[in-house]
Amino acid sequence: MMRLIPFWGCMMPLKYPQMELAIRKTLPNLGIELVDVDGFTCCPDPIYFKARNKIKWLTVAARNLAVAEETGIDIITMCSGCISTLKEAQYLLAEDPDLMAQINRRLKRINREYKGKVKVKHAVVMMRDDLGIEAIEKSVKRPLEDIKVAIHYGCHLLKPSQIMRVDDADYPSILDDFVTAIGAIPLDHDEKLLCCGKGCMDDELPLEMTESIFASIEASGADCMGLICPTCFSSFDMGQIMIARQKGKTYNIPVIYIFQLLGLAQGLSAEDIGLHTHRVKADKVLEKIV
Amino acid sequence: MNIKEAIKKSRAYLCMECGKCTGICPVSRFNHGFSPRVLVNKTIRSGNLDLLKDKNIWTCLTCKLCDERCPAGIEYIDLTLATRLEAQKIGEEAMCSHGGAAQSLMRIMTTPNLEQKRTDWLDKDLKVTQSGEVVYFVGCLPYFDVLFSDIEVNTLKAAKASIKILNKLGMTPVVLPQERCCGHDLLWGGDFENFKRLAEHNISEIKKAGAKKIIFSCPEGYRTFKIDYPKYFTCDFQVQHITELLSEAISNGSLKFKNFDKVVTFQDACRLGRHLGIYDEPRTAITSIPELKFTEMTRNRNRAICCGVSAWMNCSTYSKSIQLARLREAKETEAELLLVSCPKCEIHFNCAMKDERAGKDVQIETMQLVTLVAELIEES
Amino acid sequence: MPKEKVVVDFRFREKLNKITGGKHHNYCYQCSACVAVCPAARFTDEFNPRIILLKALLGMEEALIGEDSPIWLCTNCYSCYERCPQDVRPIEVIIALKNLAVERETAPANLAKLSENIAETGMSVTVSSAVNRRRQELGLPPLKTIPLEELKKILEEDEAEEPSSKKRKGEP
Amino acid sequence: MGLNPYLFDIANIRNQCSWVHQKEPEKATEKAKELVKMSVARVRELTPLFMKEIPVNRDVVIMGGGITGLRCGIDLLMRGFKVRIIEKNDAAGGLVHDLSSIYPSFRPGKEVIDELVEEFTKRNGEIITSAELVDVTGYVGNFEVKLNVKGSEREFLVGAIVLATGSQLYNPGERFGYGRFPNVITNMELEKRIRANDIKDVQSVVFVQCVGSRGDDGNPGCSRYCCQAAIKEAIHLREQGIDVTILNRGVRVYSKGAERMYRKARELGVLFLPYEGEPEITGTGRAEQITVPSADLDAEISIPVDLIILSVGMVPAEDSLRLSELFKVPRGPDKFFLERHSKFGPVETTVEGVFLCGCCQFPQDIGDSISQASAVASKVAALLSRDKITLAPITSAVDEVYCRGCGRCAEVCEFHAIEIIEKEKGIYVAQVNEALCKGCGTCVAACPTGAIDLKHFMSEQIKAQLEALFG
Amino acid sequence: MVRSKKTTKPSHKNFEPKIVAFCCNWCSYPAADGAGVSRLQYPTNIRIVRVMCGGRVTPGFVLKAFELGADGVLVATCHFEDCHYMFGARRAADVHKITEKLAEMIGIEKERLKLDWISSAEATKFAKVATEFTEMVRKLGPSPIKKVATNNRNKIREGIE
Repeated sequence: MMRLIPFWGCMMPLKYPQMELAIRKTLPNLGIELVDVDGFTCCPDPIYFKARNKIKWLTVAARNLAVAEETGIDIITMCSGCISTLKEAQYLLAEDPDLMAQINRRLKRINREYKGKVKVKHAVVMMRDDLGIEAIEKSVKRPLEDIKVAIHYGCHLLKPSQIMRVDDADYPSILDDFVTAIGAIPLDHDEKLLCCGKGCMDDELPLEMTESIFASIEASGADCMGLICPTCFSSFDMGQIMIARQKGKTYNIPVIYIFQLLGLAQGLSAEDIGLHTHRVKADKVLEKIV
Repeated sequence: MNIKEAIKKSRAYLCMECGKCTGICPVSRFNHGFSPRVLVNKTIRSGNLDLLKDKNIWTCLTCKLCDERCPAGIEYIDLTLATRLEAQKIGEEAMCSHGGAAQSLMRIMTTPNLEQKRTDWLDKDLKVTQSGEVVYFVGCLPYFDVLFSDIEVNTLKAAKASIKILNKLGMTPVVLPQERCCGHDLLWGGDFENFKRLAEHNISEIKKAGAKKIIFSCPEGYRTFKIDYPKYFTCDFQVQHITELLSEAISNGSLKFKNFDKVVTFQDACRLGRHLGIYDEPRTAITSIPELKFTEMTRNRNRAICCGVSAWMNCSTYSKSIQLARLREAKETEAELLLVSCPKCEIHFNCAMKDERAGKDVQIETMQLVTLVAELIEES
Repeated sequence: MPKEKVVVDFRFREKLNKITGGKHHNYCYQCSACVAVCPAARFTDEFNPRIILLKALLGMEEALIGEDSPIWLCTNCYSCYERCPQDVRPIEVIIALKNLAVERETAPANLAKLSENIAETGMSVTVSSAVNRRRQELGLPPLKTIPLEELKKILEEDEAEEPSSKKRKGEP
Repeated sequence: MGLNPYLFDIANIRNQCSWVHQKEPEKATEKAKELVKMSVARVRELTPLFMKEIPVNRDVVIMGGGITGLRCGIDLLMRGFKVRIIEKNDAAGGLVHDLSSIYPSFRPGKEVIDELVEEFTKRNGEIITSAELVDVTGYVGNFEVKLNVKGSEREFLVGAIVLATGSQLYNPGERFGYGRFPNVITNMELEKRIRANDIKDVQSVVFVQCVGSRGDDGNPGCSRYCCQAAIKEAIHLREQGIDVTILNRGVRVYSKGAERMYRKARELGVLFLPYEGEPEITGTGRAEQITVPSADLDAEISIPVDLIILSVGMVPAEDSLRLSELFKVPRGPDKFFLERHSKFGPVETTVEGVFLCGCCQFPQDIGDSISQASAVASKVAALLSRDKITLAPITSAVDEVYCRGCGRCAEVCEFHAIEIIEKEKGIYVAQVNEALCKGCGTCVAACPTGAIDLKHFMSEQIKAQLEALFG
Repeated sequence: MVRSKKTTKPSHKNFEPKIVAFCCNWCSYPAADGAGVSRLQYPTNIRIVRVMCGGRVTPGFVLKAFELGADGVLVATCHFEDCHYMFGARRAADVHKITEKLAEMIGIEKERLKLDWISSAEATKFAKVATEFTEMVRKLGPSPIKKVATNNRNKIREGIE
C-alpha cells in the first residue's frame, strides 16, 4: 500500500463532492491508502487571493506545506488550482532564500516552519510516475470501449512547465495515456489547450472562450469531455447552461472528471461516483458502456 | 577568281620592287614586319598555302594609299581582296576585334526573315516612308552605338542628320526596317558567301520598296553598293553620297547655313576619297558654312592617312600609332573640330583619344560632317 | 488629437521590483511571444501582455494600476510564462501589478468578494450546512475543522517586514 | 613527367549527362556524343602549360599597432617569423588604449594594450612608430615596403602584409545636440570620463544608439560594438544608482557573453527603448529632456536627462582610401577594405599576400578583431612556411602586337595583375603579372582587339567547342 | 460563347532546342555537377561550356553561338556577393545587357538569352533554370537564324593537312 495525504482544497469537498467521491472510490483499487490529516486550509487560490497579496498567498501555501511536512508523508492533490499554488510556492521559496526566510518569519508566529522537504504531486502524475500506467489498466474491469473523450487539460496542471514539470505544455499526453489505459479513445480537437477563461475578470470573455472549446469538441465528434480541473468544471458544466441561456446554443456535452471515468472503468455505477449530480447528464455515455 | 587571275588583273606582275608602297604604307611606318612590297612579291613567287597562311594579308588597311603611289599602277588592294577570299576558303581568318561580335552580327543578319528592331532611333520629326523612289541606307550605326557604348560615341546622329538634310531638300526617304549590313566588312574579311547573302537581301528589299536611288552617309556602304554590288549582282539603281547631294544643293542655293565660328579640319575617309574620288563635295559643304575657318591637314585628299583599322579586324598597337599620329596631325592644324565622313573614323579616333595615356596633344572634338551641316541648316 | 505625453517613471518601476515577481518585468525585450499565445489577447484587443510590460518598463503607474486597468482581463492561464524566452513571467508581473492596485484600492470590487472568504473562513468556497448534508448523502466523511486561529496570525500585517505595504498611502 | 595536365579536358558525361538524363537514354546518348565532340575540339586547341615557382621572403609587416595588429604580430612571432608593426601614431594601442574597460573581462584597455606591447617586444618584434607608408611594390612573397619615419626613409622586403589599420569613430557634427549642449557627449568621451571618475550629479543618463551606423550617415552597416559597449557602460552607471535608458534601433548583442551582459543590464533596470529618426532633445543651456515617439502607445515618451551619450558608429579610417590605392586592395560600398570572398577568402584580399583583420575590414568588437588577427596569423604562416610559391599557369597573356595599351584590361582587373607599361616612347602595352593574375579572364572580355587571352580558356578554344557542337 | 482564338503559330512540341550554357568554373559549373550527384533531372538540351568566370563571356561568344545555330544561350555565374573574382559576375551582368540589346536589334528574341546566378550549392536551382529555360526556348521555337556557313576548323584540318 502507498500512503499519501490527499490535499482536497476547497472546490472538491465543498462544491463538487462527487469528485472527492470518485477519488476515494477509485484510488484504493490501485493500492493507495489516503491518509486524511487535520489542519489544511485553502491552498490558497492562485488567482484572486494571489492577486491581492503575493506574500500572504505564499504564507498560507507554505503553512499548508508545513502541516503536511510534519507528518513525513507526501501530498497528492486532485485539483489543478491546488497543485499550481503548492508547486509554485515551493518553487519560489526554493529559488529565493530571502523570501523563504521572510515567509518562515510569519510561520514562526504559529510555531511552524516550512523546510522545503515535502513532496507534492498531482494524483495523475503520481499514477503515471509511481504506480505506472499498467496499474491503472489492471484495475479496469469494464474498459470504456468506443467512448470518445475530448480531454481538457486546462492551464494549471501543465503551465508553467518550468515549475509544474508534469508534461510538455504544448503536446501533453499524460491524460491521453490515462484515458487510453481505461479503454477509451482520447480525441484531439482544435481548442484542446485553450484556457476555459474562468480566471478572467470580465463578463463576456470567459463565455466566448468556453464556447470556442465546445464548438471545437462538437466538431470532433466526442462523446464527452474528460477533465481534470474542478475550476474548469464549473466553466463547462454550468457553462453549457449559461451558453444555452445567453447564446441560445445547446451543446449537451457531458463533462466528466477523469477519476469518474476511471470509476466507470473500474465497474462503478454512475451513482457511485456522483455522475447524477452534473447539470449535463451523461446518459449518452452510460448507454454506450452497458 | 583564283590568285593567278588576280595577279593578272591587278597587274601585280608589273611590280618592280621599288618599295614606294611600303614607304607610303601607314601600317609599315609603324609595323616594320609588314610590307606591301614583300607581300606582292610573295604572292607572285610563293606557293598558295604559304601566302594564304601569312597573317600579314589581314593587316593591310586597304586604304589604297599604295595604289596612289605605285609607279606601275598595281591595284594592290584588289589583289589583297582576292587573296583574302581565297584564304577564307581554307579557314584562315583575321584577328577579329571585340571578340568577333561584329562579324557574328553581320553573319546572323544574312538570315532573310529576321524581325530586326533597328529603327527605334527614328524620331517623330524625321520624315521617312515605307516605299518610294529614294532610300536612305542607314548601315551599321544602330548597333555601333550599343557595341561601342563604352567609348560613348553616338554615330546615329549622322543618320538623323542625313534624314533631316534630305527632308530639308524636300525628300522623304525610305528607311528599310529590314535593311541589312551592306557586307563590306565580310567581303574585306574574305567571307564572300555571306557578303553575297547580305547583298542579295539588300537588293531585294530595295526593289520591294520600289526605289531607284540610294543615298548613303557611310562611305563604306557607298563604296560597296557602287563598286562591289554591280560587280557581282544586277542592280539597276543609282547611288549617291550625301555630300554629293549637299554640294549640288549648295551650288544651286537651296541650302543656307548659320554661322559657325570655329577652326575645322577634315578627315578624308579612304572609301570616300581614294576608293571613289570624292574629295571636293565634302569641302564644298564645309566651306559654305559662314564664319567657319577650314584648314587642311598636311596630308589631305588622296594623301590622307587612314584611321587605322578596317573591317573590325587586326586592330593593333600599330593601329593606335596610326590613329595618334593622325590626331596629332589634326591638332597641328590648330583646328578645334575634326570633321569625319565615316562612322568608323569617328569610332577609331575616339577610341584612341579615350585612352588616358594618349595625352592632351591628341584630344580634339570629332563630329561627322553631316551632323554639323544638319545642325547649321538655316530654317527657311 | 495631440499625442499623449509619457514621462518615464523610474520610481514606479522600483516599487514594482519590490513585489515578488515584479522585478522580472525588467527582462522584457518586447518580442511579443506572450501576445501570440495569450488567449485573452486572442479574444479582445483591450488586453495585450506586451503592452502591459512596456507600460511597466516606462513606469506608467496610472495606466497600469489606476481604475479600469486592463490587467484584470488576464485569464491566469500561464501561457505567457510558458512561452516567454526571457523568463519575464508576464503573468507574475501582472499579478504583482494587481497587488499594487489592491494596495491603491483600485482593484475591481468583486476581487474582494472572490477572495475574502479565505482570510475569514480558510476556504475560498463558503462553508454552509448544505455542504455537509450533500457530503453525507454521497457517503463522504464530514469536513475537517479549519485552523482559523493560525491563519489569522500568519495573515496579520507586518510593516517592518513588508516595505511595500500600506505605508505608501500618503504619497501623491 | 608524363602528359602535361593542361592538355587534358573532361567531357562531363557522368554528372552533366547520364545522371541528369536517366529517363531519356537515347537523347542522353546523343548529348554525350556532342559533349565528346566539343571536348575533342577543345583539346585540339590546347597547349601545354607549366607551373611557375617564385621565391618567398619570410618577413611580415603589419600595418597598424592596435590590439588587432599586436595580437596578429605576437601570433606570428610565436611561429618564428620576423614581424614589424607600422604605427602612424607615436605609440601603439589604437582605440582600445583609451577604453575604461573592455568586456567581457572588464579590464582597463590600457592594461591590456601594455601587456600585449610588452609581449610583442619581448619576442623581438619591432614597432615602428610615427611611420608613414610611402610606397608598396611587388607581389606575394616579394613585397617592397617604403616608409617615412619622422622624415627619414626606410625600406625593407617582406613576404606578406597584414592590414590592421582599424577604423575611426563617427563624428556626429552638430547632430543630436552634440556641440550645442555640453551634456551631450560621445561614448568615447564617456569612456574618458569614467576613467577620470568624472560622473557627478547625474541622476539620469540616456544613450542614443546607431549614431552614424546602419544607414544613419557614416557607416551604412551595423557598427557591431556599440550596443555591447553601451550596455557595458550602462551597467557601470546603473551600479552607481543612476537611471539609465538606452534608445536603440534593435539591440544587437552577438559577442561571447554579451547576451548575459544584456540580461544583467535589464536586471539592473536599464531601460531599453526603441527609437526611429532623431530623438528630440530639449533644454535651456543643457539637455534636460529627450523625447521619442512610441510606435506602440500612440504617445511621446520623454525621459528627464542629465547626460546624453551618443553611441557613435565606426567609419573607415581617414587614410583608408590612400592605403587602398597603395596596396591595390579594393574597398566595398561601405568604404571599408574588401575581403577576397566572404566565405572562401574572408581575411584575404584580392592581392595575394595581403591580408585583412580587425575594423579596417568591417566594424567589429575586440573579441572578433583578435580572432581575425589570429586567423590571419595562421594564413600568413601557412603562406610563408613554404620556400617557394607555385603559380597556377592559367593566367592571362598579352600579344603585344595587338595590344593598343588602352588599359581597359587593367581597369577591370580586380587583382591589379595588369600594368600598362611604356614599351617605347608613347607606345604603351599591357603586361600581366602572373603572380597576381587569378585567371578569371575578365580582362579578355574587356579587350577591344583580342590582344589579351586567358591561357587554357583561349577564345579559340571556346569557339572550337561551339563550332564542334553545331558543326 | 467565347471561342478560343485560332493560333497561327506552329506548335513546337516536338522541337528539341539546342542551348549553350556558359557556366563559370566556381559556381554554376559545380552546381551542374551537383545536379548530377543528386540525380536531379532536366531536359537534355543544355550543352555546357565551362569558363573560369562569367566576366569572361563577351557578346562575341553569345552571338557566335547564335550565329552557329544555338536556339538559346544561358550565361550562369556566381551570385554577385559570392563571385570568386569579386566583380566578375557583375561584369557579366553589365555585358549581358549589351548583348541583349544587340540581339534584340538584329531580331533575336531576348527571351532566348538568359543570365542567371547559380551558386555551387544550388544544384536544384541549376536543374530548375535548365528546365525552365529549355521550356521557354521550346515555346519560342527554333532560332530564326539560318545557320550560316562560316569557317569550319575541321574542314581546314582535313582539307589542308
